[in-house]
Amino acid sequence: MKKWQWALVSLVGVGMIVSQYLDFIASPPEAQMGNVVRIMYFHVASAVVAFTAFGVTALFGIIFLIRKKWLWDQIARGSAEIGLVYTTFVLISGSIWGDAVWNTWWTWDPTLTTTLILWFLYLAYPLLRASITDRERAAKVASVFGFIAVIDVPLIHQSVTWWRGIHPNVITAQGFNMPPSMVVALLFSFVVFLGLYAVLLWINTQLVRDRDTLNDLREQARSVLAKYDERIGS
Amino acid sequence: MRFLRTLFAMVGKDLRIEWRTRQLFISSLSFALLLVFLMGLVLETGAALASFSEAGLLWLLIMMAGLFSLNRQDDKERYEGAIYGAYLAPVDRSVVFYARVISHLLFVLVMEVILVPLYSAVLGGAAQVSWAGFVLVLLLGTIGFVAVGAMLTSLSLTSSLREILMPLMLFPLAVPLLLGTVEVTSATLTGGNGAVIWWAVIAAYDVLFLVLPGLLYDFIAEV
Amino acid sequence: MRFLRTLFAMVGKDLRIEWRTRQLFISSLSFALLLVFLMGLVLETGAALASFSEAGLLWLLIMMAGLFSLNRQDDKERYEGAIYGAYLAPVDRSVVFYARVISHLLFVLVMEVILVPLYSAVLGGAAQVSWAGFVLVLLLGTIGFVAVGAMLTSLSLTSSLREILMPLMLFPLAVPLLLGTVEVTSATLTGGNGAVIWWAVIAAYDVLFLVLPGLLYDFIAEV
Amino acid sequence: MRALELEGVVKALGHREVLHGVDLQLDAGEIVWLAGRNGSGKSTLLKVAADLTPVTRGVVRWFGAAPTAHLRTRIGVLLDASFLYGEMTAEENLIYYARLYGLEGKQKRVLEWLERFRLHRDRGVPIKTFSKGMRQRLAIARACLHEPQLLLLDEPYDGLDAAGSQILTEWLRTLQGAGTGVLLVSHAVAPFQDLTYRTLRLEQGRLYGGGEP
Amino acid sequence: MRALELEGVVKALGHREVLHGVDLQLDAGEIVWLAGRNGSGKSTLLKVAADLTPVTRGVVRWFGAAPTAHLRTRIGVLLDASFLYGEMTAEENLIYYARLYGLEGKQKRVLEWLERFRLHRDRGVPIKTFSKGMRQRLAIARACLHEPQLLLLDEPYDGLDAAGSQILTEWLRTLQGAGTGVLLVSHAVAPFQDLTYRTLRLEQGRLYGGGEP
Ligand code: HEM
Ligand SMILES: Nc1ncnc2c1ncn2[C@@H]1O[C@H](COP(=O)(O)OP(=O)(O)OP(=O)(O)O)[C@@H](O)[C@H]1O
Ligand SMILES: Nc1ncnc2c1ncn2[C@@H]1O[C@H](COP(=O)(O)OP(=O)(O)OP(=O)(O)O)[C@@H](O)[C@H]1O
Ligand SMILES: [Mg+2]
Ligand SMILES: [Mg+2]
Repeated sequence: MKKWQWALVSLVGVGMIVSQYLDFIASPPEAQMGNVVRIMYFHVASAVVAFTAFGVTALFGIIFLIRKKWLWDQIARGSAEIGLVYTTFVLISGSIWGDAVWNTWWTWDPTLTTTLILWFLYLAYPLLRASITDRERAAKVASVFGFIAVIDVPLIHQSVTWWRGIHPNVITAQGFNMPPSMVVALLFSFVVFLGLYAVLLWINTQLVRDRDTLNDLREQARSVLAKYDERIGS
Repeated sequence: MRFLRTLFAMVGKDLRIEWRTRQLFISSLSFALLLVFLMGLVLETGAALASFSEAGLLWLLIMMAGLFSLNRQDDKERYEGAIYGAYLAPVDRSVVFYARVISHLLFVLVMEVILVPLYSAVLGGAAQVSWAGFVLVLLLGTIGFVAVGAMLTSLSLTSSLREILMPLMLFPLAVPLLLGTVEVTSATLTGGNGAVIWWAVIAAYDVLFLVLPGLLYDFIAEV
Repeated sequence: MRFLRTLFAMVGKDLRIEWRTRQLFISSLSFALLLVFLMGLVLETGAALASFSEAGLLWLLIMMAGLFSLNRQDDKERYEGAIYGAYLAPVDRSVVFYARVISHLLFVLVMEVILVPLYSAVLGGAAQVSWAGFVLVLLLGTIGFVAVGAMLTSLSLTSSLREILMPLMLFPLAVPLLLGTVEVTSATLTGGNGAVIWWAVIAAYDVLFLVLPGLLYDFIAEV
Repeated sequence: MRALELEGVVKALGHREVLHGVDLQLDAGEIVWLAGRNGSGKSTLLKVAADLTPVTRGVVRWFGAAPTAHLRTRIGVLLDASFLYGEMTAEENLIYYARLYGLEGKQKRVLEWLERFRLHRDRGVPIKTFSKGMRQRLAIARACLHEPQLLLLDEPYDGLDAAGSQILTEWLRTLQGAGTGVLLVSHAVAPFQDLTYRTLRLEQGRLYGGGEP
Repeated sequence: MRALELEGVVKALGHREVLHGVDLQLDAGEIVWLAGRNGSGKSTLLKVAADLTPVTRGVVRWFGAAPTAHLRTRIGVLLDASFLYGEMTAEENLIYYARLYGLEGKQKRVLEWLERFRLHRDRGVPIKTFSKGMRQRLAIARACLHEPQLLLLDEPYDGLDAAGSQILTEWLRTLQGAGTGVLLVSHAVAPFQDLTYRTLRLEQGRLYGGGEP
């Protein structure tokens, strides 16, 4: 790793520790929910990461369609995997939270429903890819699919306003409906989570790329051997 | 002109094959009917369903049956690579998408004509239905659903898991549509006409998924 | 001996392909999960289902997901006529049937291990389940269903009516079995163990459809 | 006139680069026999030339221009798969393709083709009952129906009996006279030996035998 | 010894009688080339002889007896379809068939076959990516793996390049020496010209050229 990469990783690490302090000690318990509210910092920040990840997937998918460079596709692929993981986090943390305050861990609230859809869509994404043998076509198809699937993200965000459900909506155009120390903790967790996402994306893209390179090399070795065979044979 | 002529040729071909074998139709319909029957059986509804559940199950059924036949129809194109023959036609390749939408729409609509009355007979409890709204939402909902499905079959054409991935992609993508149609249908079943916002969602779906694939088709049509 | 060896070879082959394309399993499973959620969505059950309906929907789900994967597994054999390769093996051809039952059974059982808990979490309302009975009926019911399905895929393998035959025959043939399993499952969900007569129906199904196709296979296996 | 031109065509399938920079020129009225070992990439080359799969790098030109929908009227393609519908009869299949190409006098032309390949007696049965050779005959008819000016054929002689091969060779001769360029992939040479053709060899994804006419 | 015997075999497909009473004898160590026009019923004859489809009337005998499961160890069949699994690799496919036949020393024998047909470099890729000729090579290996004493081949040379054809012909020669009877359907004669064989013609479902050896 280069120096700046070490720096970034360390920064995120320190940020995470600070963030724990803000989440669990510096910010106050909520009036009705009490300490349970602290799930929010993880819950909402995970949602932000998931949305960002899918945005990145869609974006780099489109870039790949226009400029056929494998790196763009590899970024899209790497990002989708992270997004799936973080959507799972949102679902789990939301369920835990819901169990505490709604007395049920799942209802068919629009926000919850659309989030679940998002999870299914990005579960299908790698499956679709893996089931197409032709690499280039797989990349194209996944790009188009990623582009269509990302429509669900604004849908989730708007679901709160369009269809009244029971899922809270505290971040509005008017600002945050909460005490300033909570806002600070929340915003800080956004920054830290996005930093973590950046690191993860970087590592994962590397991984995806190495896998591709490995396969390339394997093929090259095979073709060298085949050529050798042919010379021996004739 | 040439586009339309090709479109008609393709739809005509689908109808001809369908008419020849009637196979797809019979199997999809029987599949749907059996589902109706089984649902009636397991839900043990002497008690009528809530109008929302009634509408919801109806749409689930339509989608399941539609999906089943979409998969099958697609097989026919893949047998001996006939779809590539269509790609050789001297028109924009999106014609394949539109032909698929039309054939499939016809197919599902005819199925609904038989399925819906039967469904209401077995599971329905609605007394005063506003028919115009009901039929309209059935039509628009089906269009949206078929369009999404046709787009996805094109996408997953070369996927070895096509058949099973279809529902996995189709249902999530169609859920907002499903929610809309179910809300509206449920309203029409009790004599209302549904909220404007839901009609808007349905209409938006129809337009979006009829236009978008046409534009994106060149990216996905290549073999 | 040779029969068993061939049986293992065939099941091994199925598992290998399955393992290679794990995606099939994952997608079938997600399909089933999706259905659970869709049903939850349209049935809007804050209120828990009656235990009979709960059991019924569960079995419908298992059958749907099973049917999808059965079809898909079958496709694999028909691609390049691989099934005829199996018919060339120097053992009684019924081995093909039994291999199919075993592979498919494994597949569906593994799916159930994941599906059933999730289903109960989303739609279940049962408090005191008699577990032994529940697991046993799940196992026996699945065996019966898989056996019927495997017989029908063999029957209709070369029939151009295959697509019609499958749903048209599978569901009616499976209805008595379904009734039995639903009755028993529903009983186990409320702590009971179900009537003996239903257990007998299920057992009879299992035996009948495991033995009969084995005997009749030579009549139906011919290409 | 140049019917087909490939310039530096690279095509990767999966992680394997199947074609490593192929240059090929095919003139009107010329028949090029493309030979090569199994797995050397001939079929892939044909698919690329037919614009049925995109190049990874490089350029394909039909009649001097980039492939467009409109130019597809002028090319005919026969690949490994027949592109036919098993449930339709021979006649219906051809009429369908005639419609796709917007041909005039469909009925007559289709019958002509069926007769040419001695399929007219079987024109009324769904082709899924056809034998291998009969299907191949019909597939050739399908590819040639609109009398293309550029014809791409992947092992057209496979499955054909002596009579069928002769019919095909005659037809190729006619086409050549009419100025059609033909790119012919085949392992058998015997059936078209007495045509005038130029030979190219594809070896490990590279073309040998002179790209220039 | 008589490897294969058909006696008055009639076979109807749908409403069409494809074979009208075929008598055929094939001795051990003999190669019979079965020729005939497209659609004359050669493939159907082979399927009947392989006991993959029942006769409508008439009798099929393998080594003098009615076909039984046990006798299937001694026959090898190659039809139009390859009988292979696209998702499995070349090696896995062959090993699977070796298991079905209960062969000893599977691994070694499979590798031998892959090397014989120059497929060993590609033995690790799922065969759905194989080219036509590569798949045909593998299908032949599949049919011959257990060194059958009666071999039924439907157009085995289709799709094979010169090298592949030569390998096959060599193998047929070896088999002949070892006393295997081969029934060979093919439209091409060139590849096996220098073998000793007897010719039969199927015409409109009837066999000509002398049913007796
Ligand atoms: C499984 C259940 C849940 C899921 C799937 C879920 C999902 C989400 C998603 C996707 C977001 C981001 C929305 C956006 O930014 O537009 C979000 C935000 C949020 N969630 Fe949840 N959530 C769940 C349960 C809960 C519960 C039980 C609570 C607390 C009562 C909660 C409180 C919040 C808050 C306060 C926000 C930020 C609100 C805003 O963006 O205005 N969530 N949730
Ligand atoms: N999806 C894929 N992934 C990897 N390799 C592939 C894929 N598809 C094809 N190939 C490889 O590409 C090569 C070229 O195949 P192609 O079908 O073009 O050969 P060909 O020259 O037509 O051979 P044949 O004479 O056997 O028909 C083969 O080696 C094949 O294994
Ligand atoms: N199901 C069916 N119904 C009616 N006719 C059929 C059916 N299947 C095959 N046929 C006919 O049987 C005849 C023989 O077919 P077969 O495949 O045996 O021919 P073949 O000699 O192998 O020809 P080729 O040289 O083209 O491979 C053909 O005329 C075909 O049309
Ligand atoms: Mg080829
Ligand atoms: Mg034949």
